[in-house]
Amino acid sequence: MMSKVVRSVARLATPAVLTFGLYVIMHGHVTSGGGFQGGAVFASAAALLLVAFGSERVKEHMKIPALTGIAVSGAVIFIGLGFAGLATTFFYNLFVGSPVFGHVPPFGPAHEDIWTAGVIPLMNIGVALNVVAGLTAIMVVMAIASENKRDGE
Amino acid sequence: MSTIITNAPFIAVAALACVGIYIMLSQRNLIKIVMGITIFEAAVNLFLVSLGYRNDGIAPIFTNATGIHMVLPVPQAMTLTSIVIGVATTAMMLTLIVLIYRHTGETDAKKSRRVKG
Amino acid sequence: MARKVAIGFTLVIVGTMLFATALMMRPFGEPPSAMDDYILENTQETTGANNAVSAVVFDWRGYDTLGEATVLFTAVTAVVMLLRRRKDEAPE
Amino acid sequence: MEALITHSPILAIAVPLLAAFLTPLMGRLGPRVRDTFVVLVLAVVQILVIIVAREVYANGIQVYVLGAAGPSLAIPETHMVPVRIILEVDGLGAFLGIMGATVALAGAIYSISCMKLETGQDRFYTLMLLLAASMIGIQYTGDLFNLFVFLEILSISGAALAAFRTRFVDAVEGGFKYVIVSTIAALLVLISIGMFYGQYNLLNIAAIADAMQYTAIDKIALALLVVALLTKSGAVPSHWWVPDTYTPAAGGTSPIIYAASLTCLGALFRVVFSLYGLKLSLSVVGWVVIVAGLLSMFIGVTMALRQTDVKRLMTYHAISQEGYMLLGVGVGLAVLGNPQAVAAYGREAIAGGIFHVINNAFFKGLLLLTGEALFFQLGTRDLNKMGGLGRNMKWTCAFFIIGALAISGVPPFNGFASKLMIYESSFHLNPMLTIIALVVSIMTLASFTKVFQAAFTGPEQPQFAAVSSVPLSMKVGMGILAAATVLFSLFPQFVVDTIVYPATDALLNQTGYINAVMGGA
Repeated sequence: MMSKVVRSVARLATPAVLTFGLYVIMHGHVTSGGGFQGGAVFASAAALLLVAFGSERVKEHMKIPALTGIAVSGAVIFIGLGFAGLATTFFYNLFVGSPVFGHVPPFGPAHEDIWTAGVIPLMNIGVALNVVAGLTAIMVVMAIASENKRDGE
Repeated sequence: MSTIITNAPFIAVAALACVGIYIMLSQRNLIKIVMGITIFEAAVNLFLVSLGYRNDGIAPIFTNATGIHMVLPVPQAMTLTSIVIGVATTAMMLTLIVLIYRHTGETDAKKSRRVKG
Repeated sequence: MARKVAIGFTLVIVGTMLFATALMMRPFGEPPSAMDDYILENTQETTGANNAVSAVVFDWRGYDTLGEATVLFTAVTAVVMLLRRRKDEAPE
Repeated sequence: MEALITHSPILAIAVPLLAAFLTPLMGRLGPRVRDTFVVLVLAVVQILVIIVAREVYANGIQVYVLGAAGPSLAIPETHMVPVRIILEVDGLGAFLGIMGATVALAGAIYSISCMKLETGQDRFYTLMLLLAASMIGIQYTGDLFNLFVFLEILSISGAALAAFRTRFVDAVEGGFKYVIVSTIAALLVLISIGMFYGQYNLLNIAAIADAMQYTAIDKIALALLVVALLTKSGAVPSHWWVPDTYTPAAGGTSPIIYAASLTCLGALFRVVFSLYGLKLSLSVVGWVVIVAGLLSMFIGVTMALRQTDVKRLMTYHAISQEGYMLLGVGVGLAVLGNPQAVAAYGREAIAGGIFHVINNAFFKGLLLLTGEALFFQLGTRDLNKMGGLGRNMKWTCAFFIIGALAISGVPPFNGFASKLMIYESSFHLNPMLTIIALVVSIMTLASFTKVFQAAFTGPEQPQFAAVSSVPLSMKVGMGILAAATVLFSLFPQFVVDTIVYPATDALLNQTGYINAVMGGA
């Protein structure tokens, strides 16, 4: 647990970080970014909280089974979208031209249109869940492991 | 001589890789070995992403783009993949170091790694 | 001493290879681009995405990304498994 | 049915991946559900792999383009090179796929009762499925970068499984060595991928092989790839991690990790034969492989003679047997440019080497499992403390005898069949090679006789008088591999003709590999 200043700043910064992460994830197919990058931004909020509040408090809110569940669901969404294209080929982008994210921009510079790219935005969400939960789980587990060690010394 | 200037990014990659390899081989501390590997990894990522640069190219994103002369997108995707894989392997290596430290109380390769066979 | 010689030897060999590659590689900034040009030209039509990198990551080479997500999943599983609380350790 | 055959290459990889993601959830339903699930999935994978193999042997190389509008649309219209990731299964890929799936199935069944008392089993089985998927993924892929990605899945899951029993310090250190070696090897592979990409702007193996100029950079890339993949497969210059990693590997995982190393050997063959092929300076590369093989054979077996830890002894034999594979394939490689020599003995040499790969996966895997069974029952791997176990552990003893006779190349076992092919063909290149191989084989037999005497015969040790036979699932796991060994021993000629020679011909026929993707005659 760090000083009150650090904790207050962490409290203030976390919502901003999370919002930005969400933006990066959801706009991955139109502007630079994507599930991995946004997920990493999201997980950095967890790192901030871990540093500011210490693993003792954070691990009460971030349980490993729950995080595993989120990571699994993200991975399953991703591979499930791959399986969904199996009527044509595995990983076929079946939503291009469909009502879901189906707009097809003409070649060349385009205006920002969220409603494009078929399965890519959905895959971004799946990957983001996987990355967020995965990185957070790694950080929490490692923090707990190193605290136990300190107690034992 | 002119190759050295035009290919300066590749030479920087080679230099960085040599630094990483030197650290990897010369250090005894397990954490420092991992640092060496991470530097080597950074060199490889730099190599991949520099392979995709096209003179005066812009980022390969069509949204509000100013032209269509773009750098190559595939190296960027490969670098992204390689960075994520790097995070995964680093986490794995550090975890095993934590466990070795729990057993031996050492992160020194010479003392903790028993030589057998 | 033998160790230092071995390190120097390895470093010289690998260093020569890498620097030679750097010098012999085609000039920086002028890549051959048959495959990437195809991707840039067809990304919007085939995948509908404006971001060519995202399109490569999730469509043209989506299977690699599945592998990448799997690597991360593997690492998470491995880390959580290895740092599990053992039976013989007292619970908190 | 038609659709299943078309999509079977990707299903053989994607099904175990999906199952691996679901295993943690299955674990919440109880251990019985999870174990059944894992074994069922691996059985399904086995069936899929056999479907793929049948299709490959009947109709030639299978190509599957991921994400394209059709599975066989390798090259987009109006374009010259492949853009998407392509799975390309040839004889070798199908053959090693069968090997990986069989060993994984046996290891998983073996683990059920072997790991019953351990914590963290949900994740253990998850990683086992991931390891199985990555082995098949490496064999089936036709894309270099994809090979790198699956190599990393293999490394991380393999290291975690090796380190699974974290209460033992040697397990943790074995896992650490494995992950360090694998990471460095994978980075070398990645650099060479960058070299190819920078020159040809291609990532597909067949397309690079087609465009290959064999420039100086390509030679450097070859050196890096050969070093990296030899390291991963555990041949001699970098064999030091092998015993430390296999010895402490928990439950049924040591044969799977061994099969993973053999998979990397398969990737090496793929690089040398399909990517470079006749463009190589053949005799140099061939002799490099032969010398690595001879050194592995000799150093492996001499180190094994000194061991008292039963599993460690077996892992040194694993190194030594890998030497035979390299010797066989190296002899074939050295004469690859000479069609008469290839027809006379080169083809047989490569076939012998490849046949030895699958034989080893089975009987070496069997031996590693018997070693683990001894450890499971006795709590020690020290041969000096064992004795007279033949009475109480009859099944383990029988399985050990099968494995030991097969690995020593005693007729009529399959180890003899593959070694004979290597002896006969290497004799044509240089008789010295054959003599060394024979000597190593005799030393192997001597070493396993020693183990047999120390563990199974002799006076019964009082502290192990109450030792009982191993649980059923462990017997079944060992039984699968023993049955495979016996089957291959009974019909060696049939096996060689139906699966080994197609794999050999797939390696020799580089043009076929290229044309399957690039089209053309």
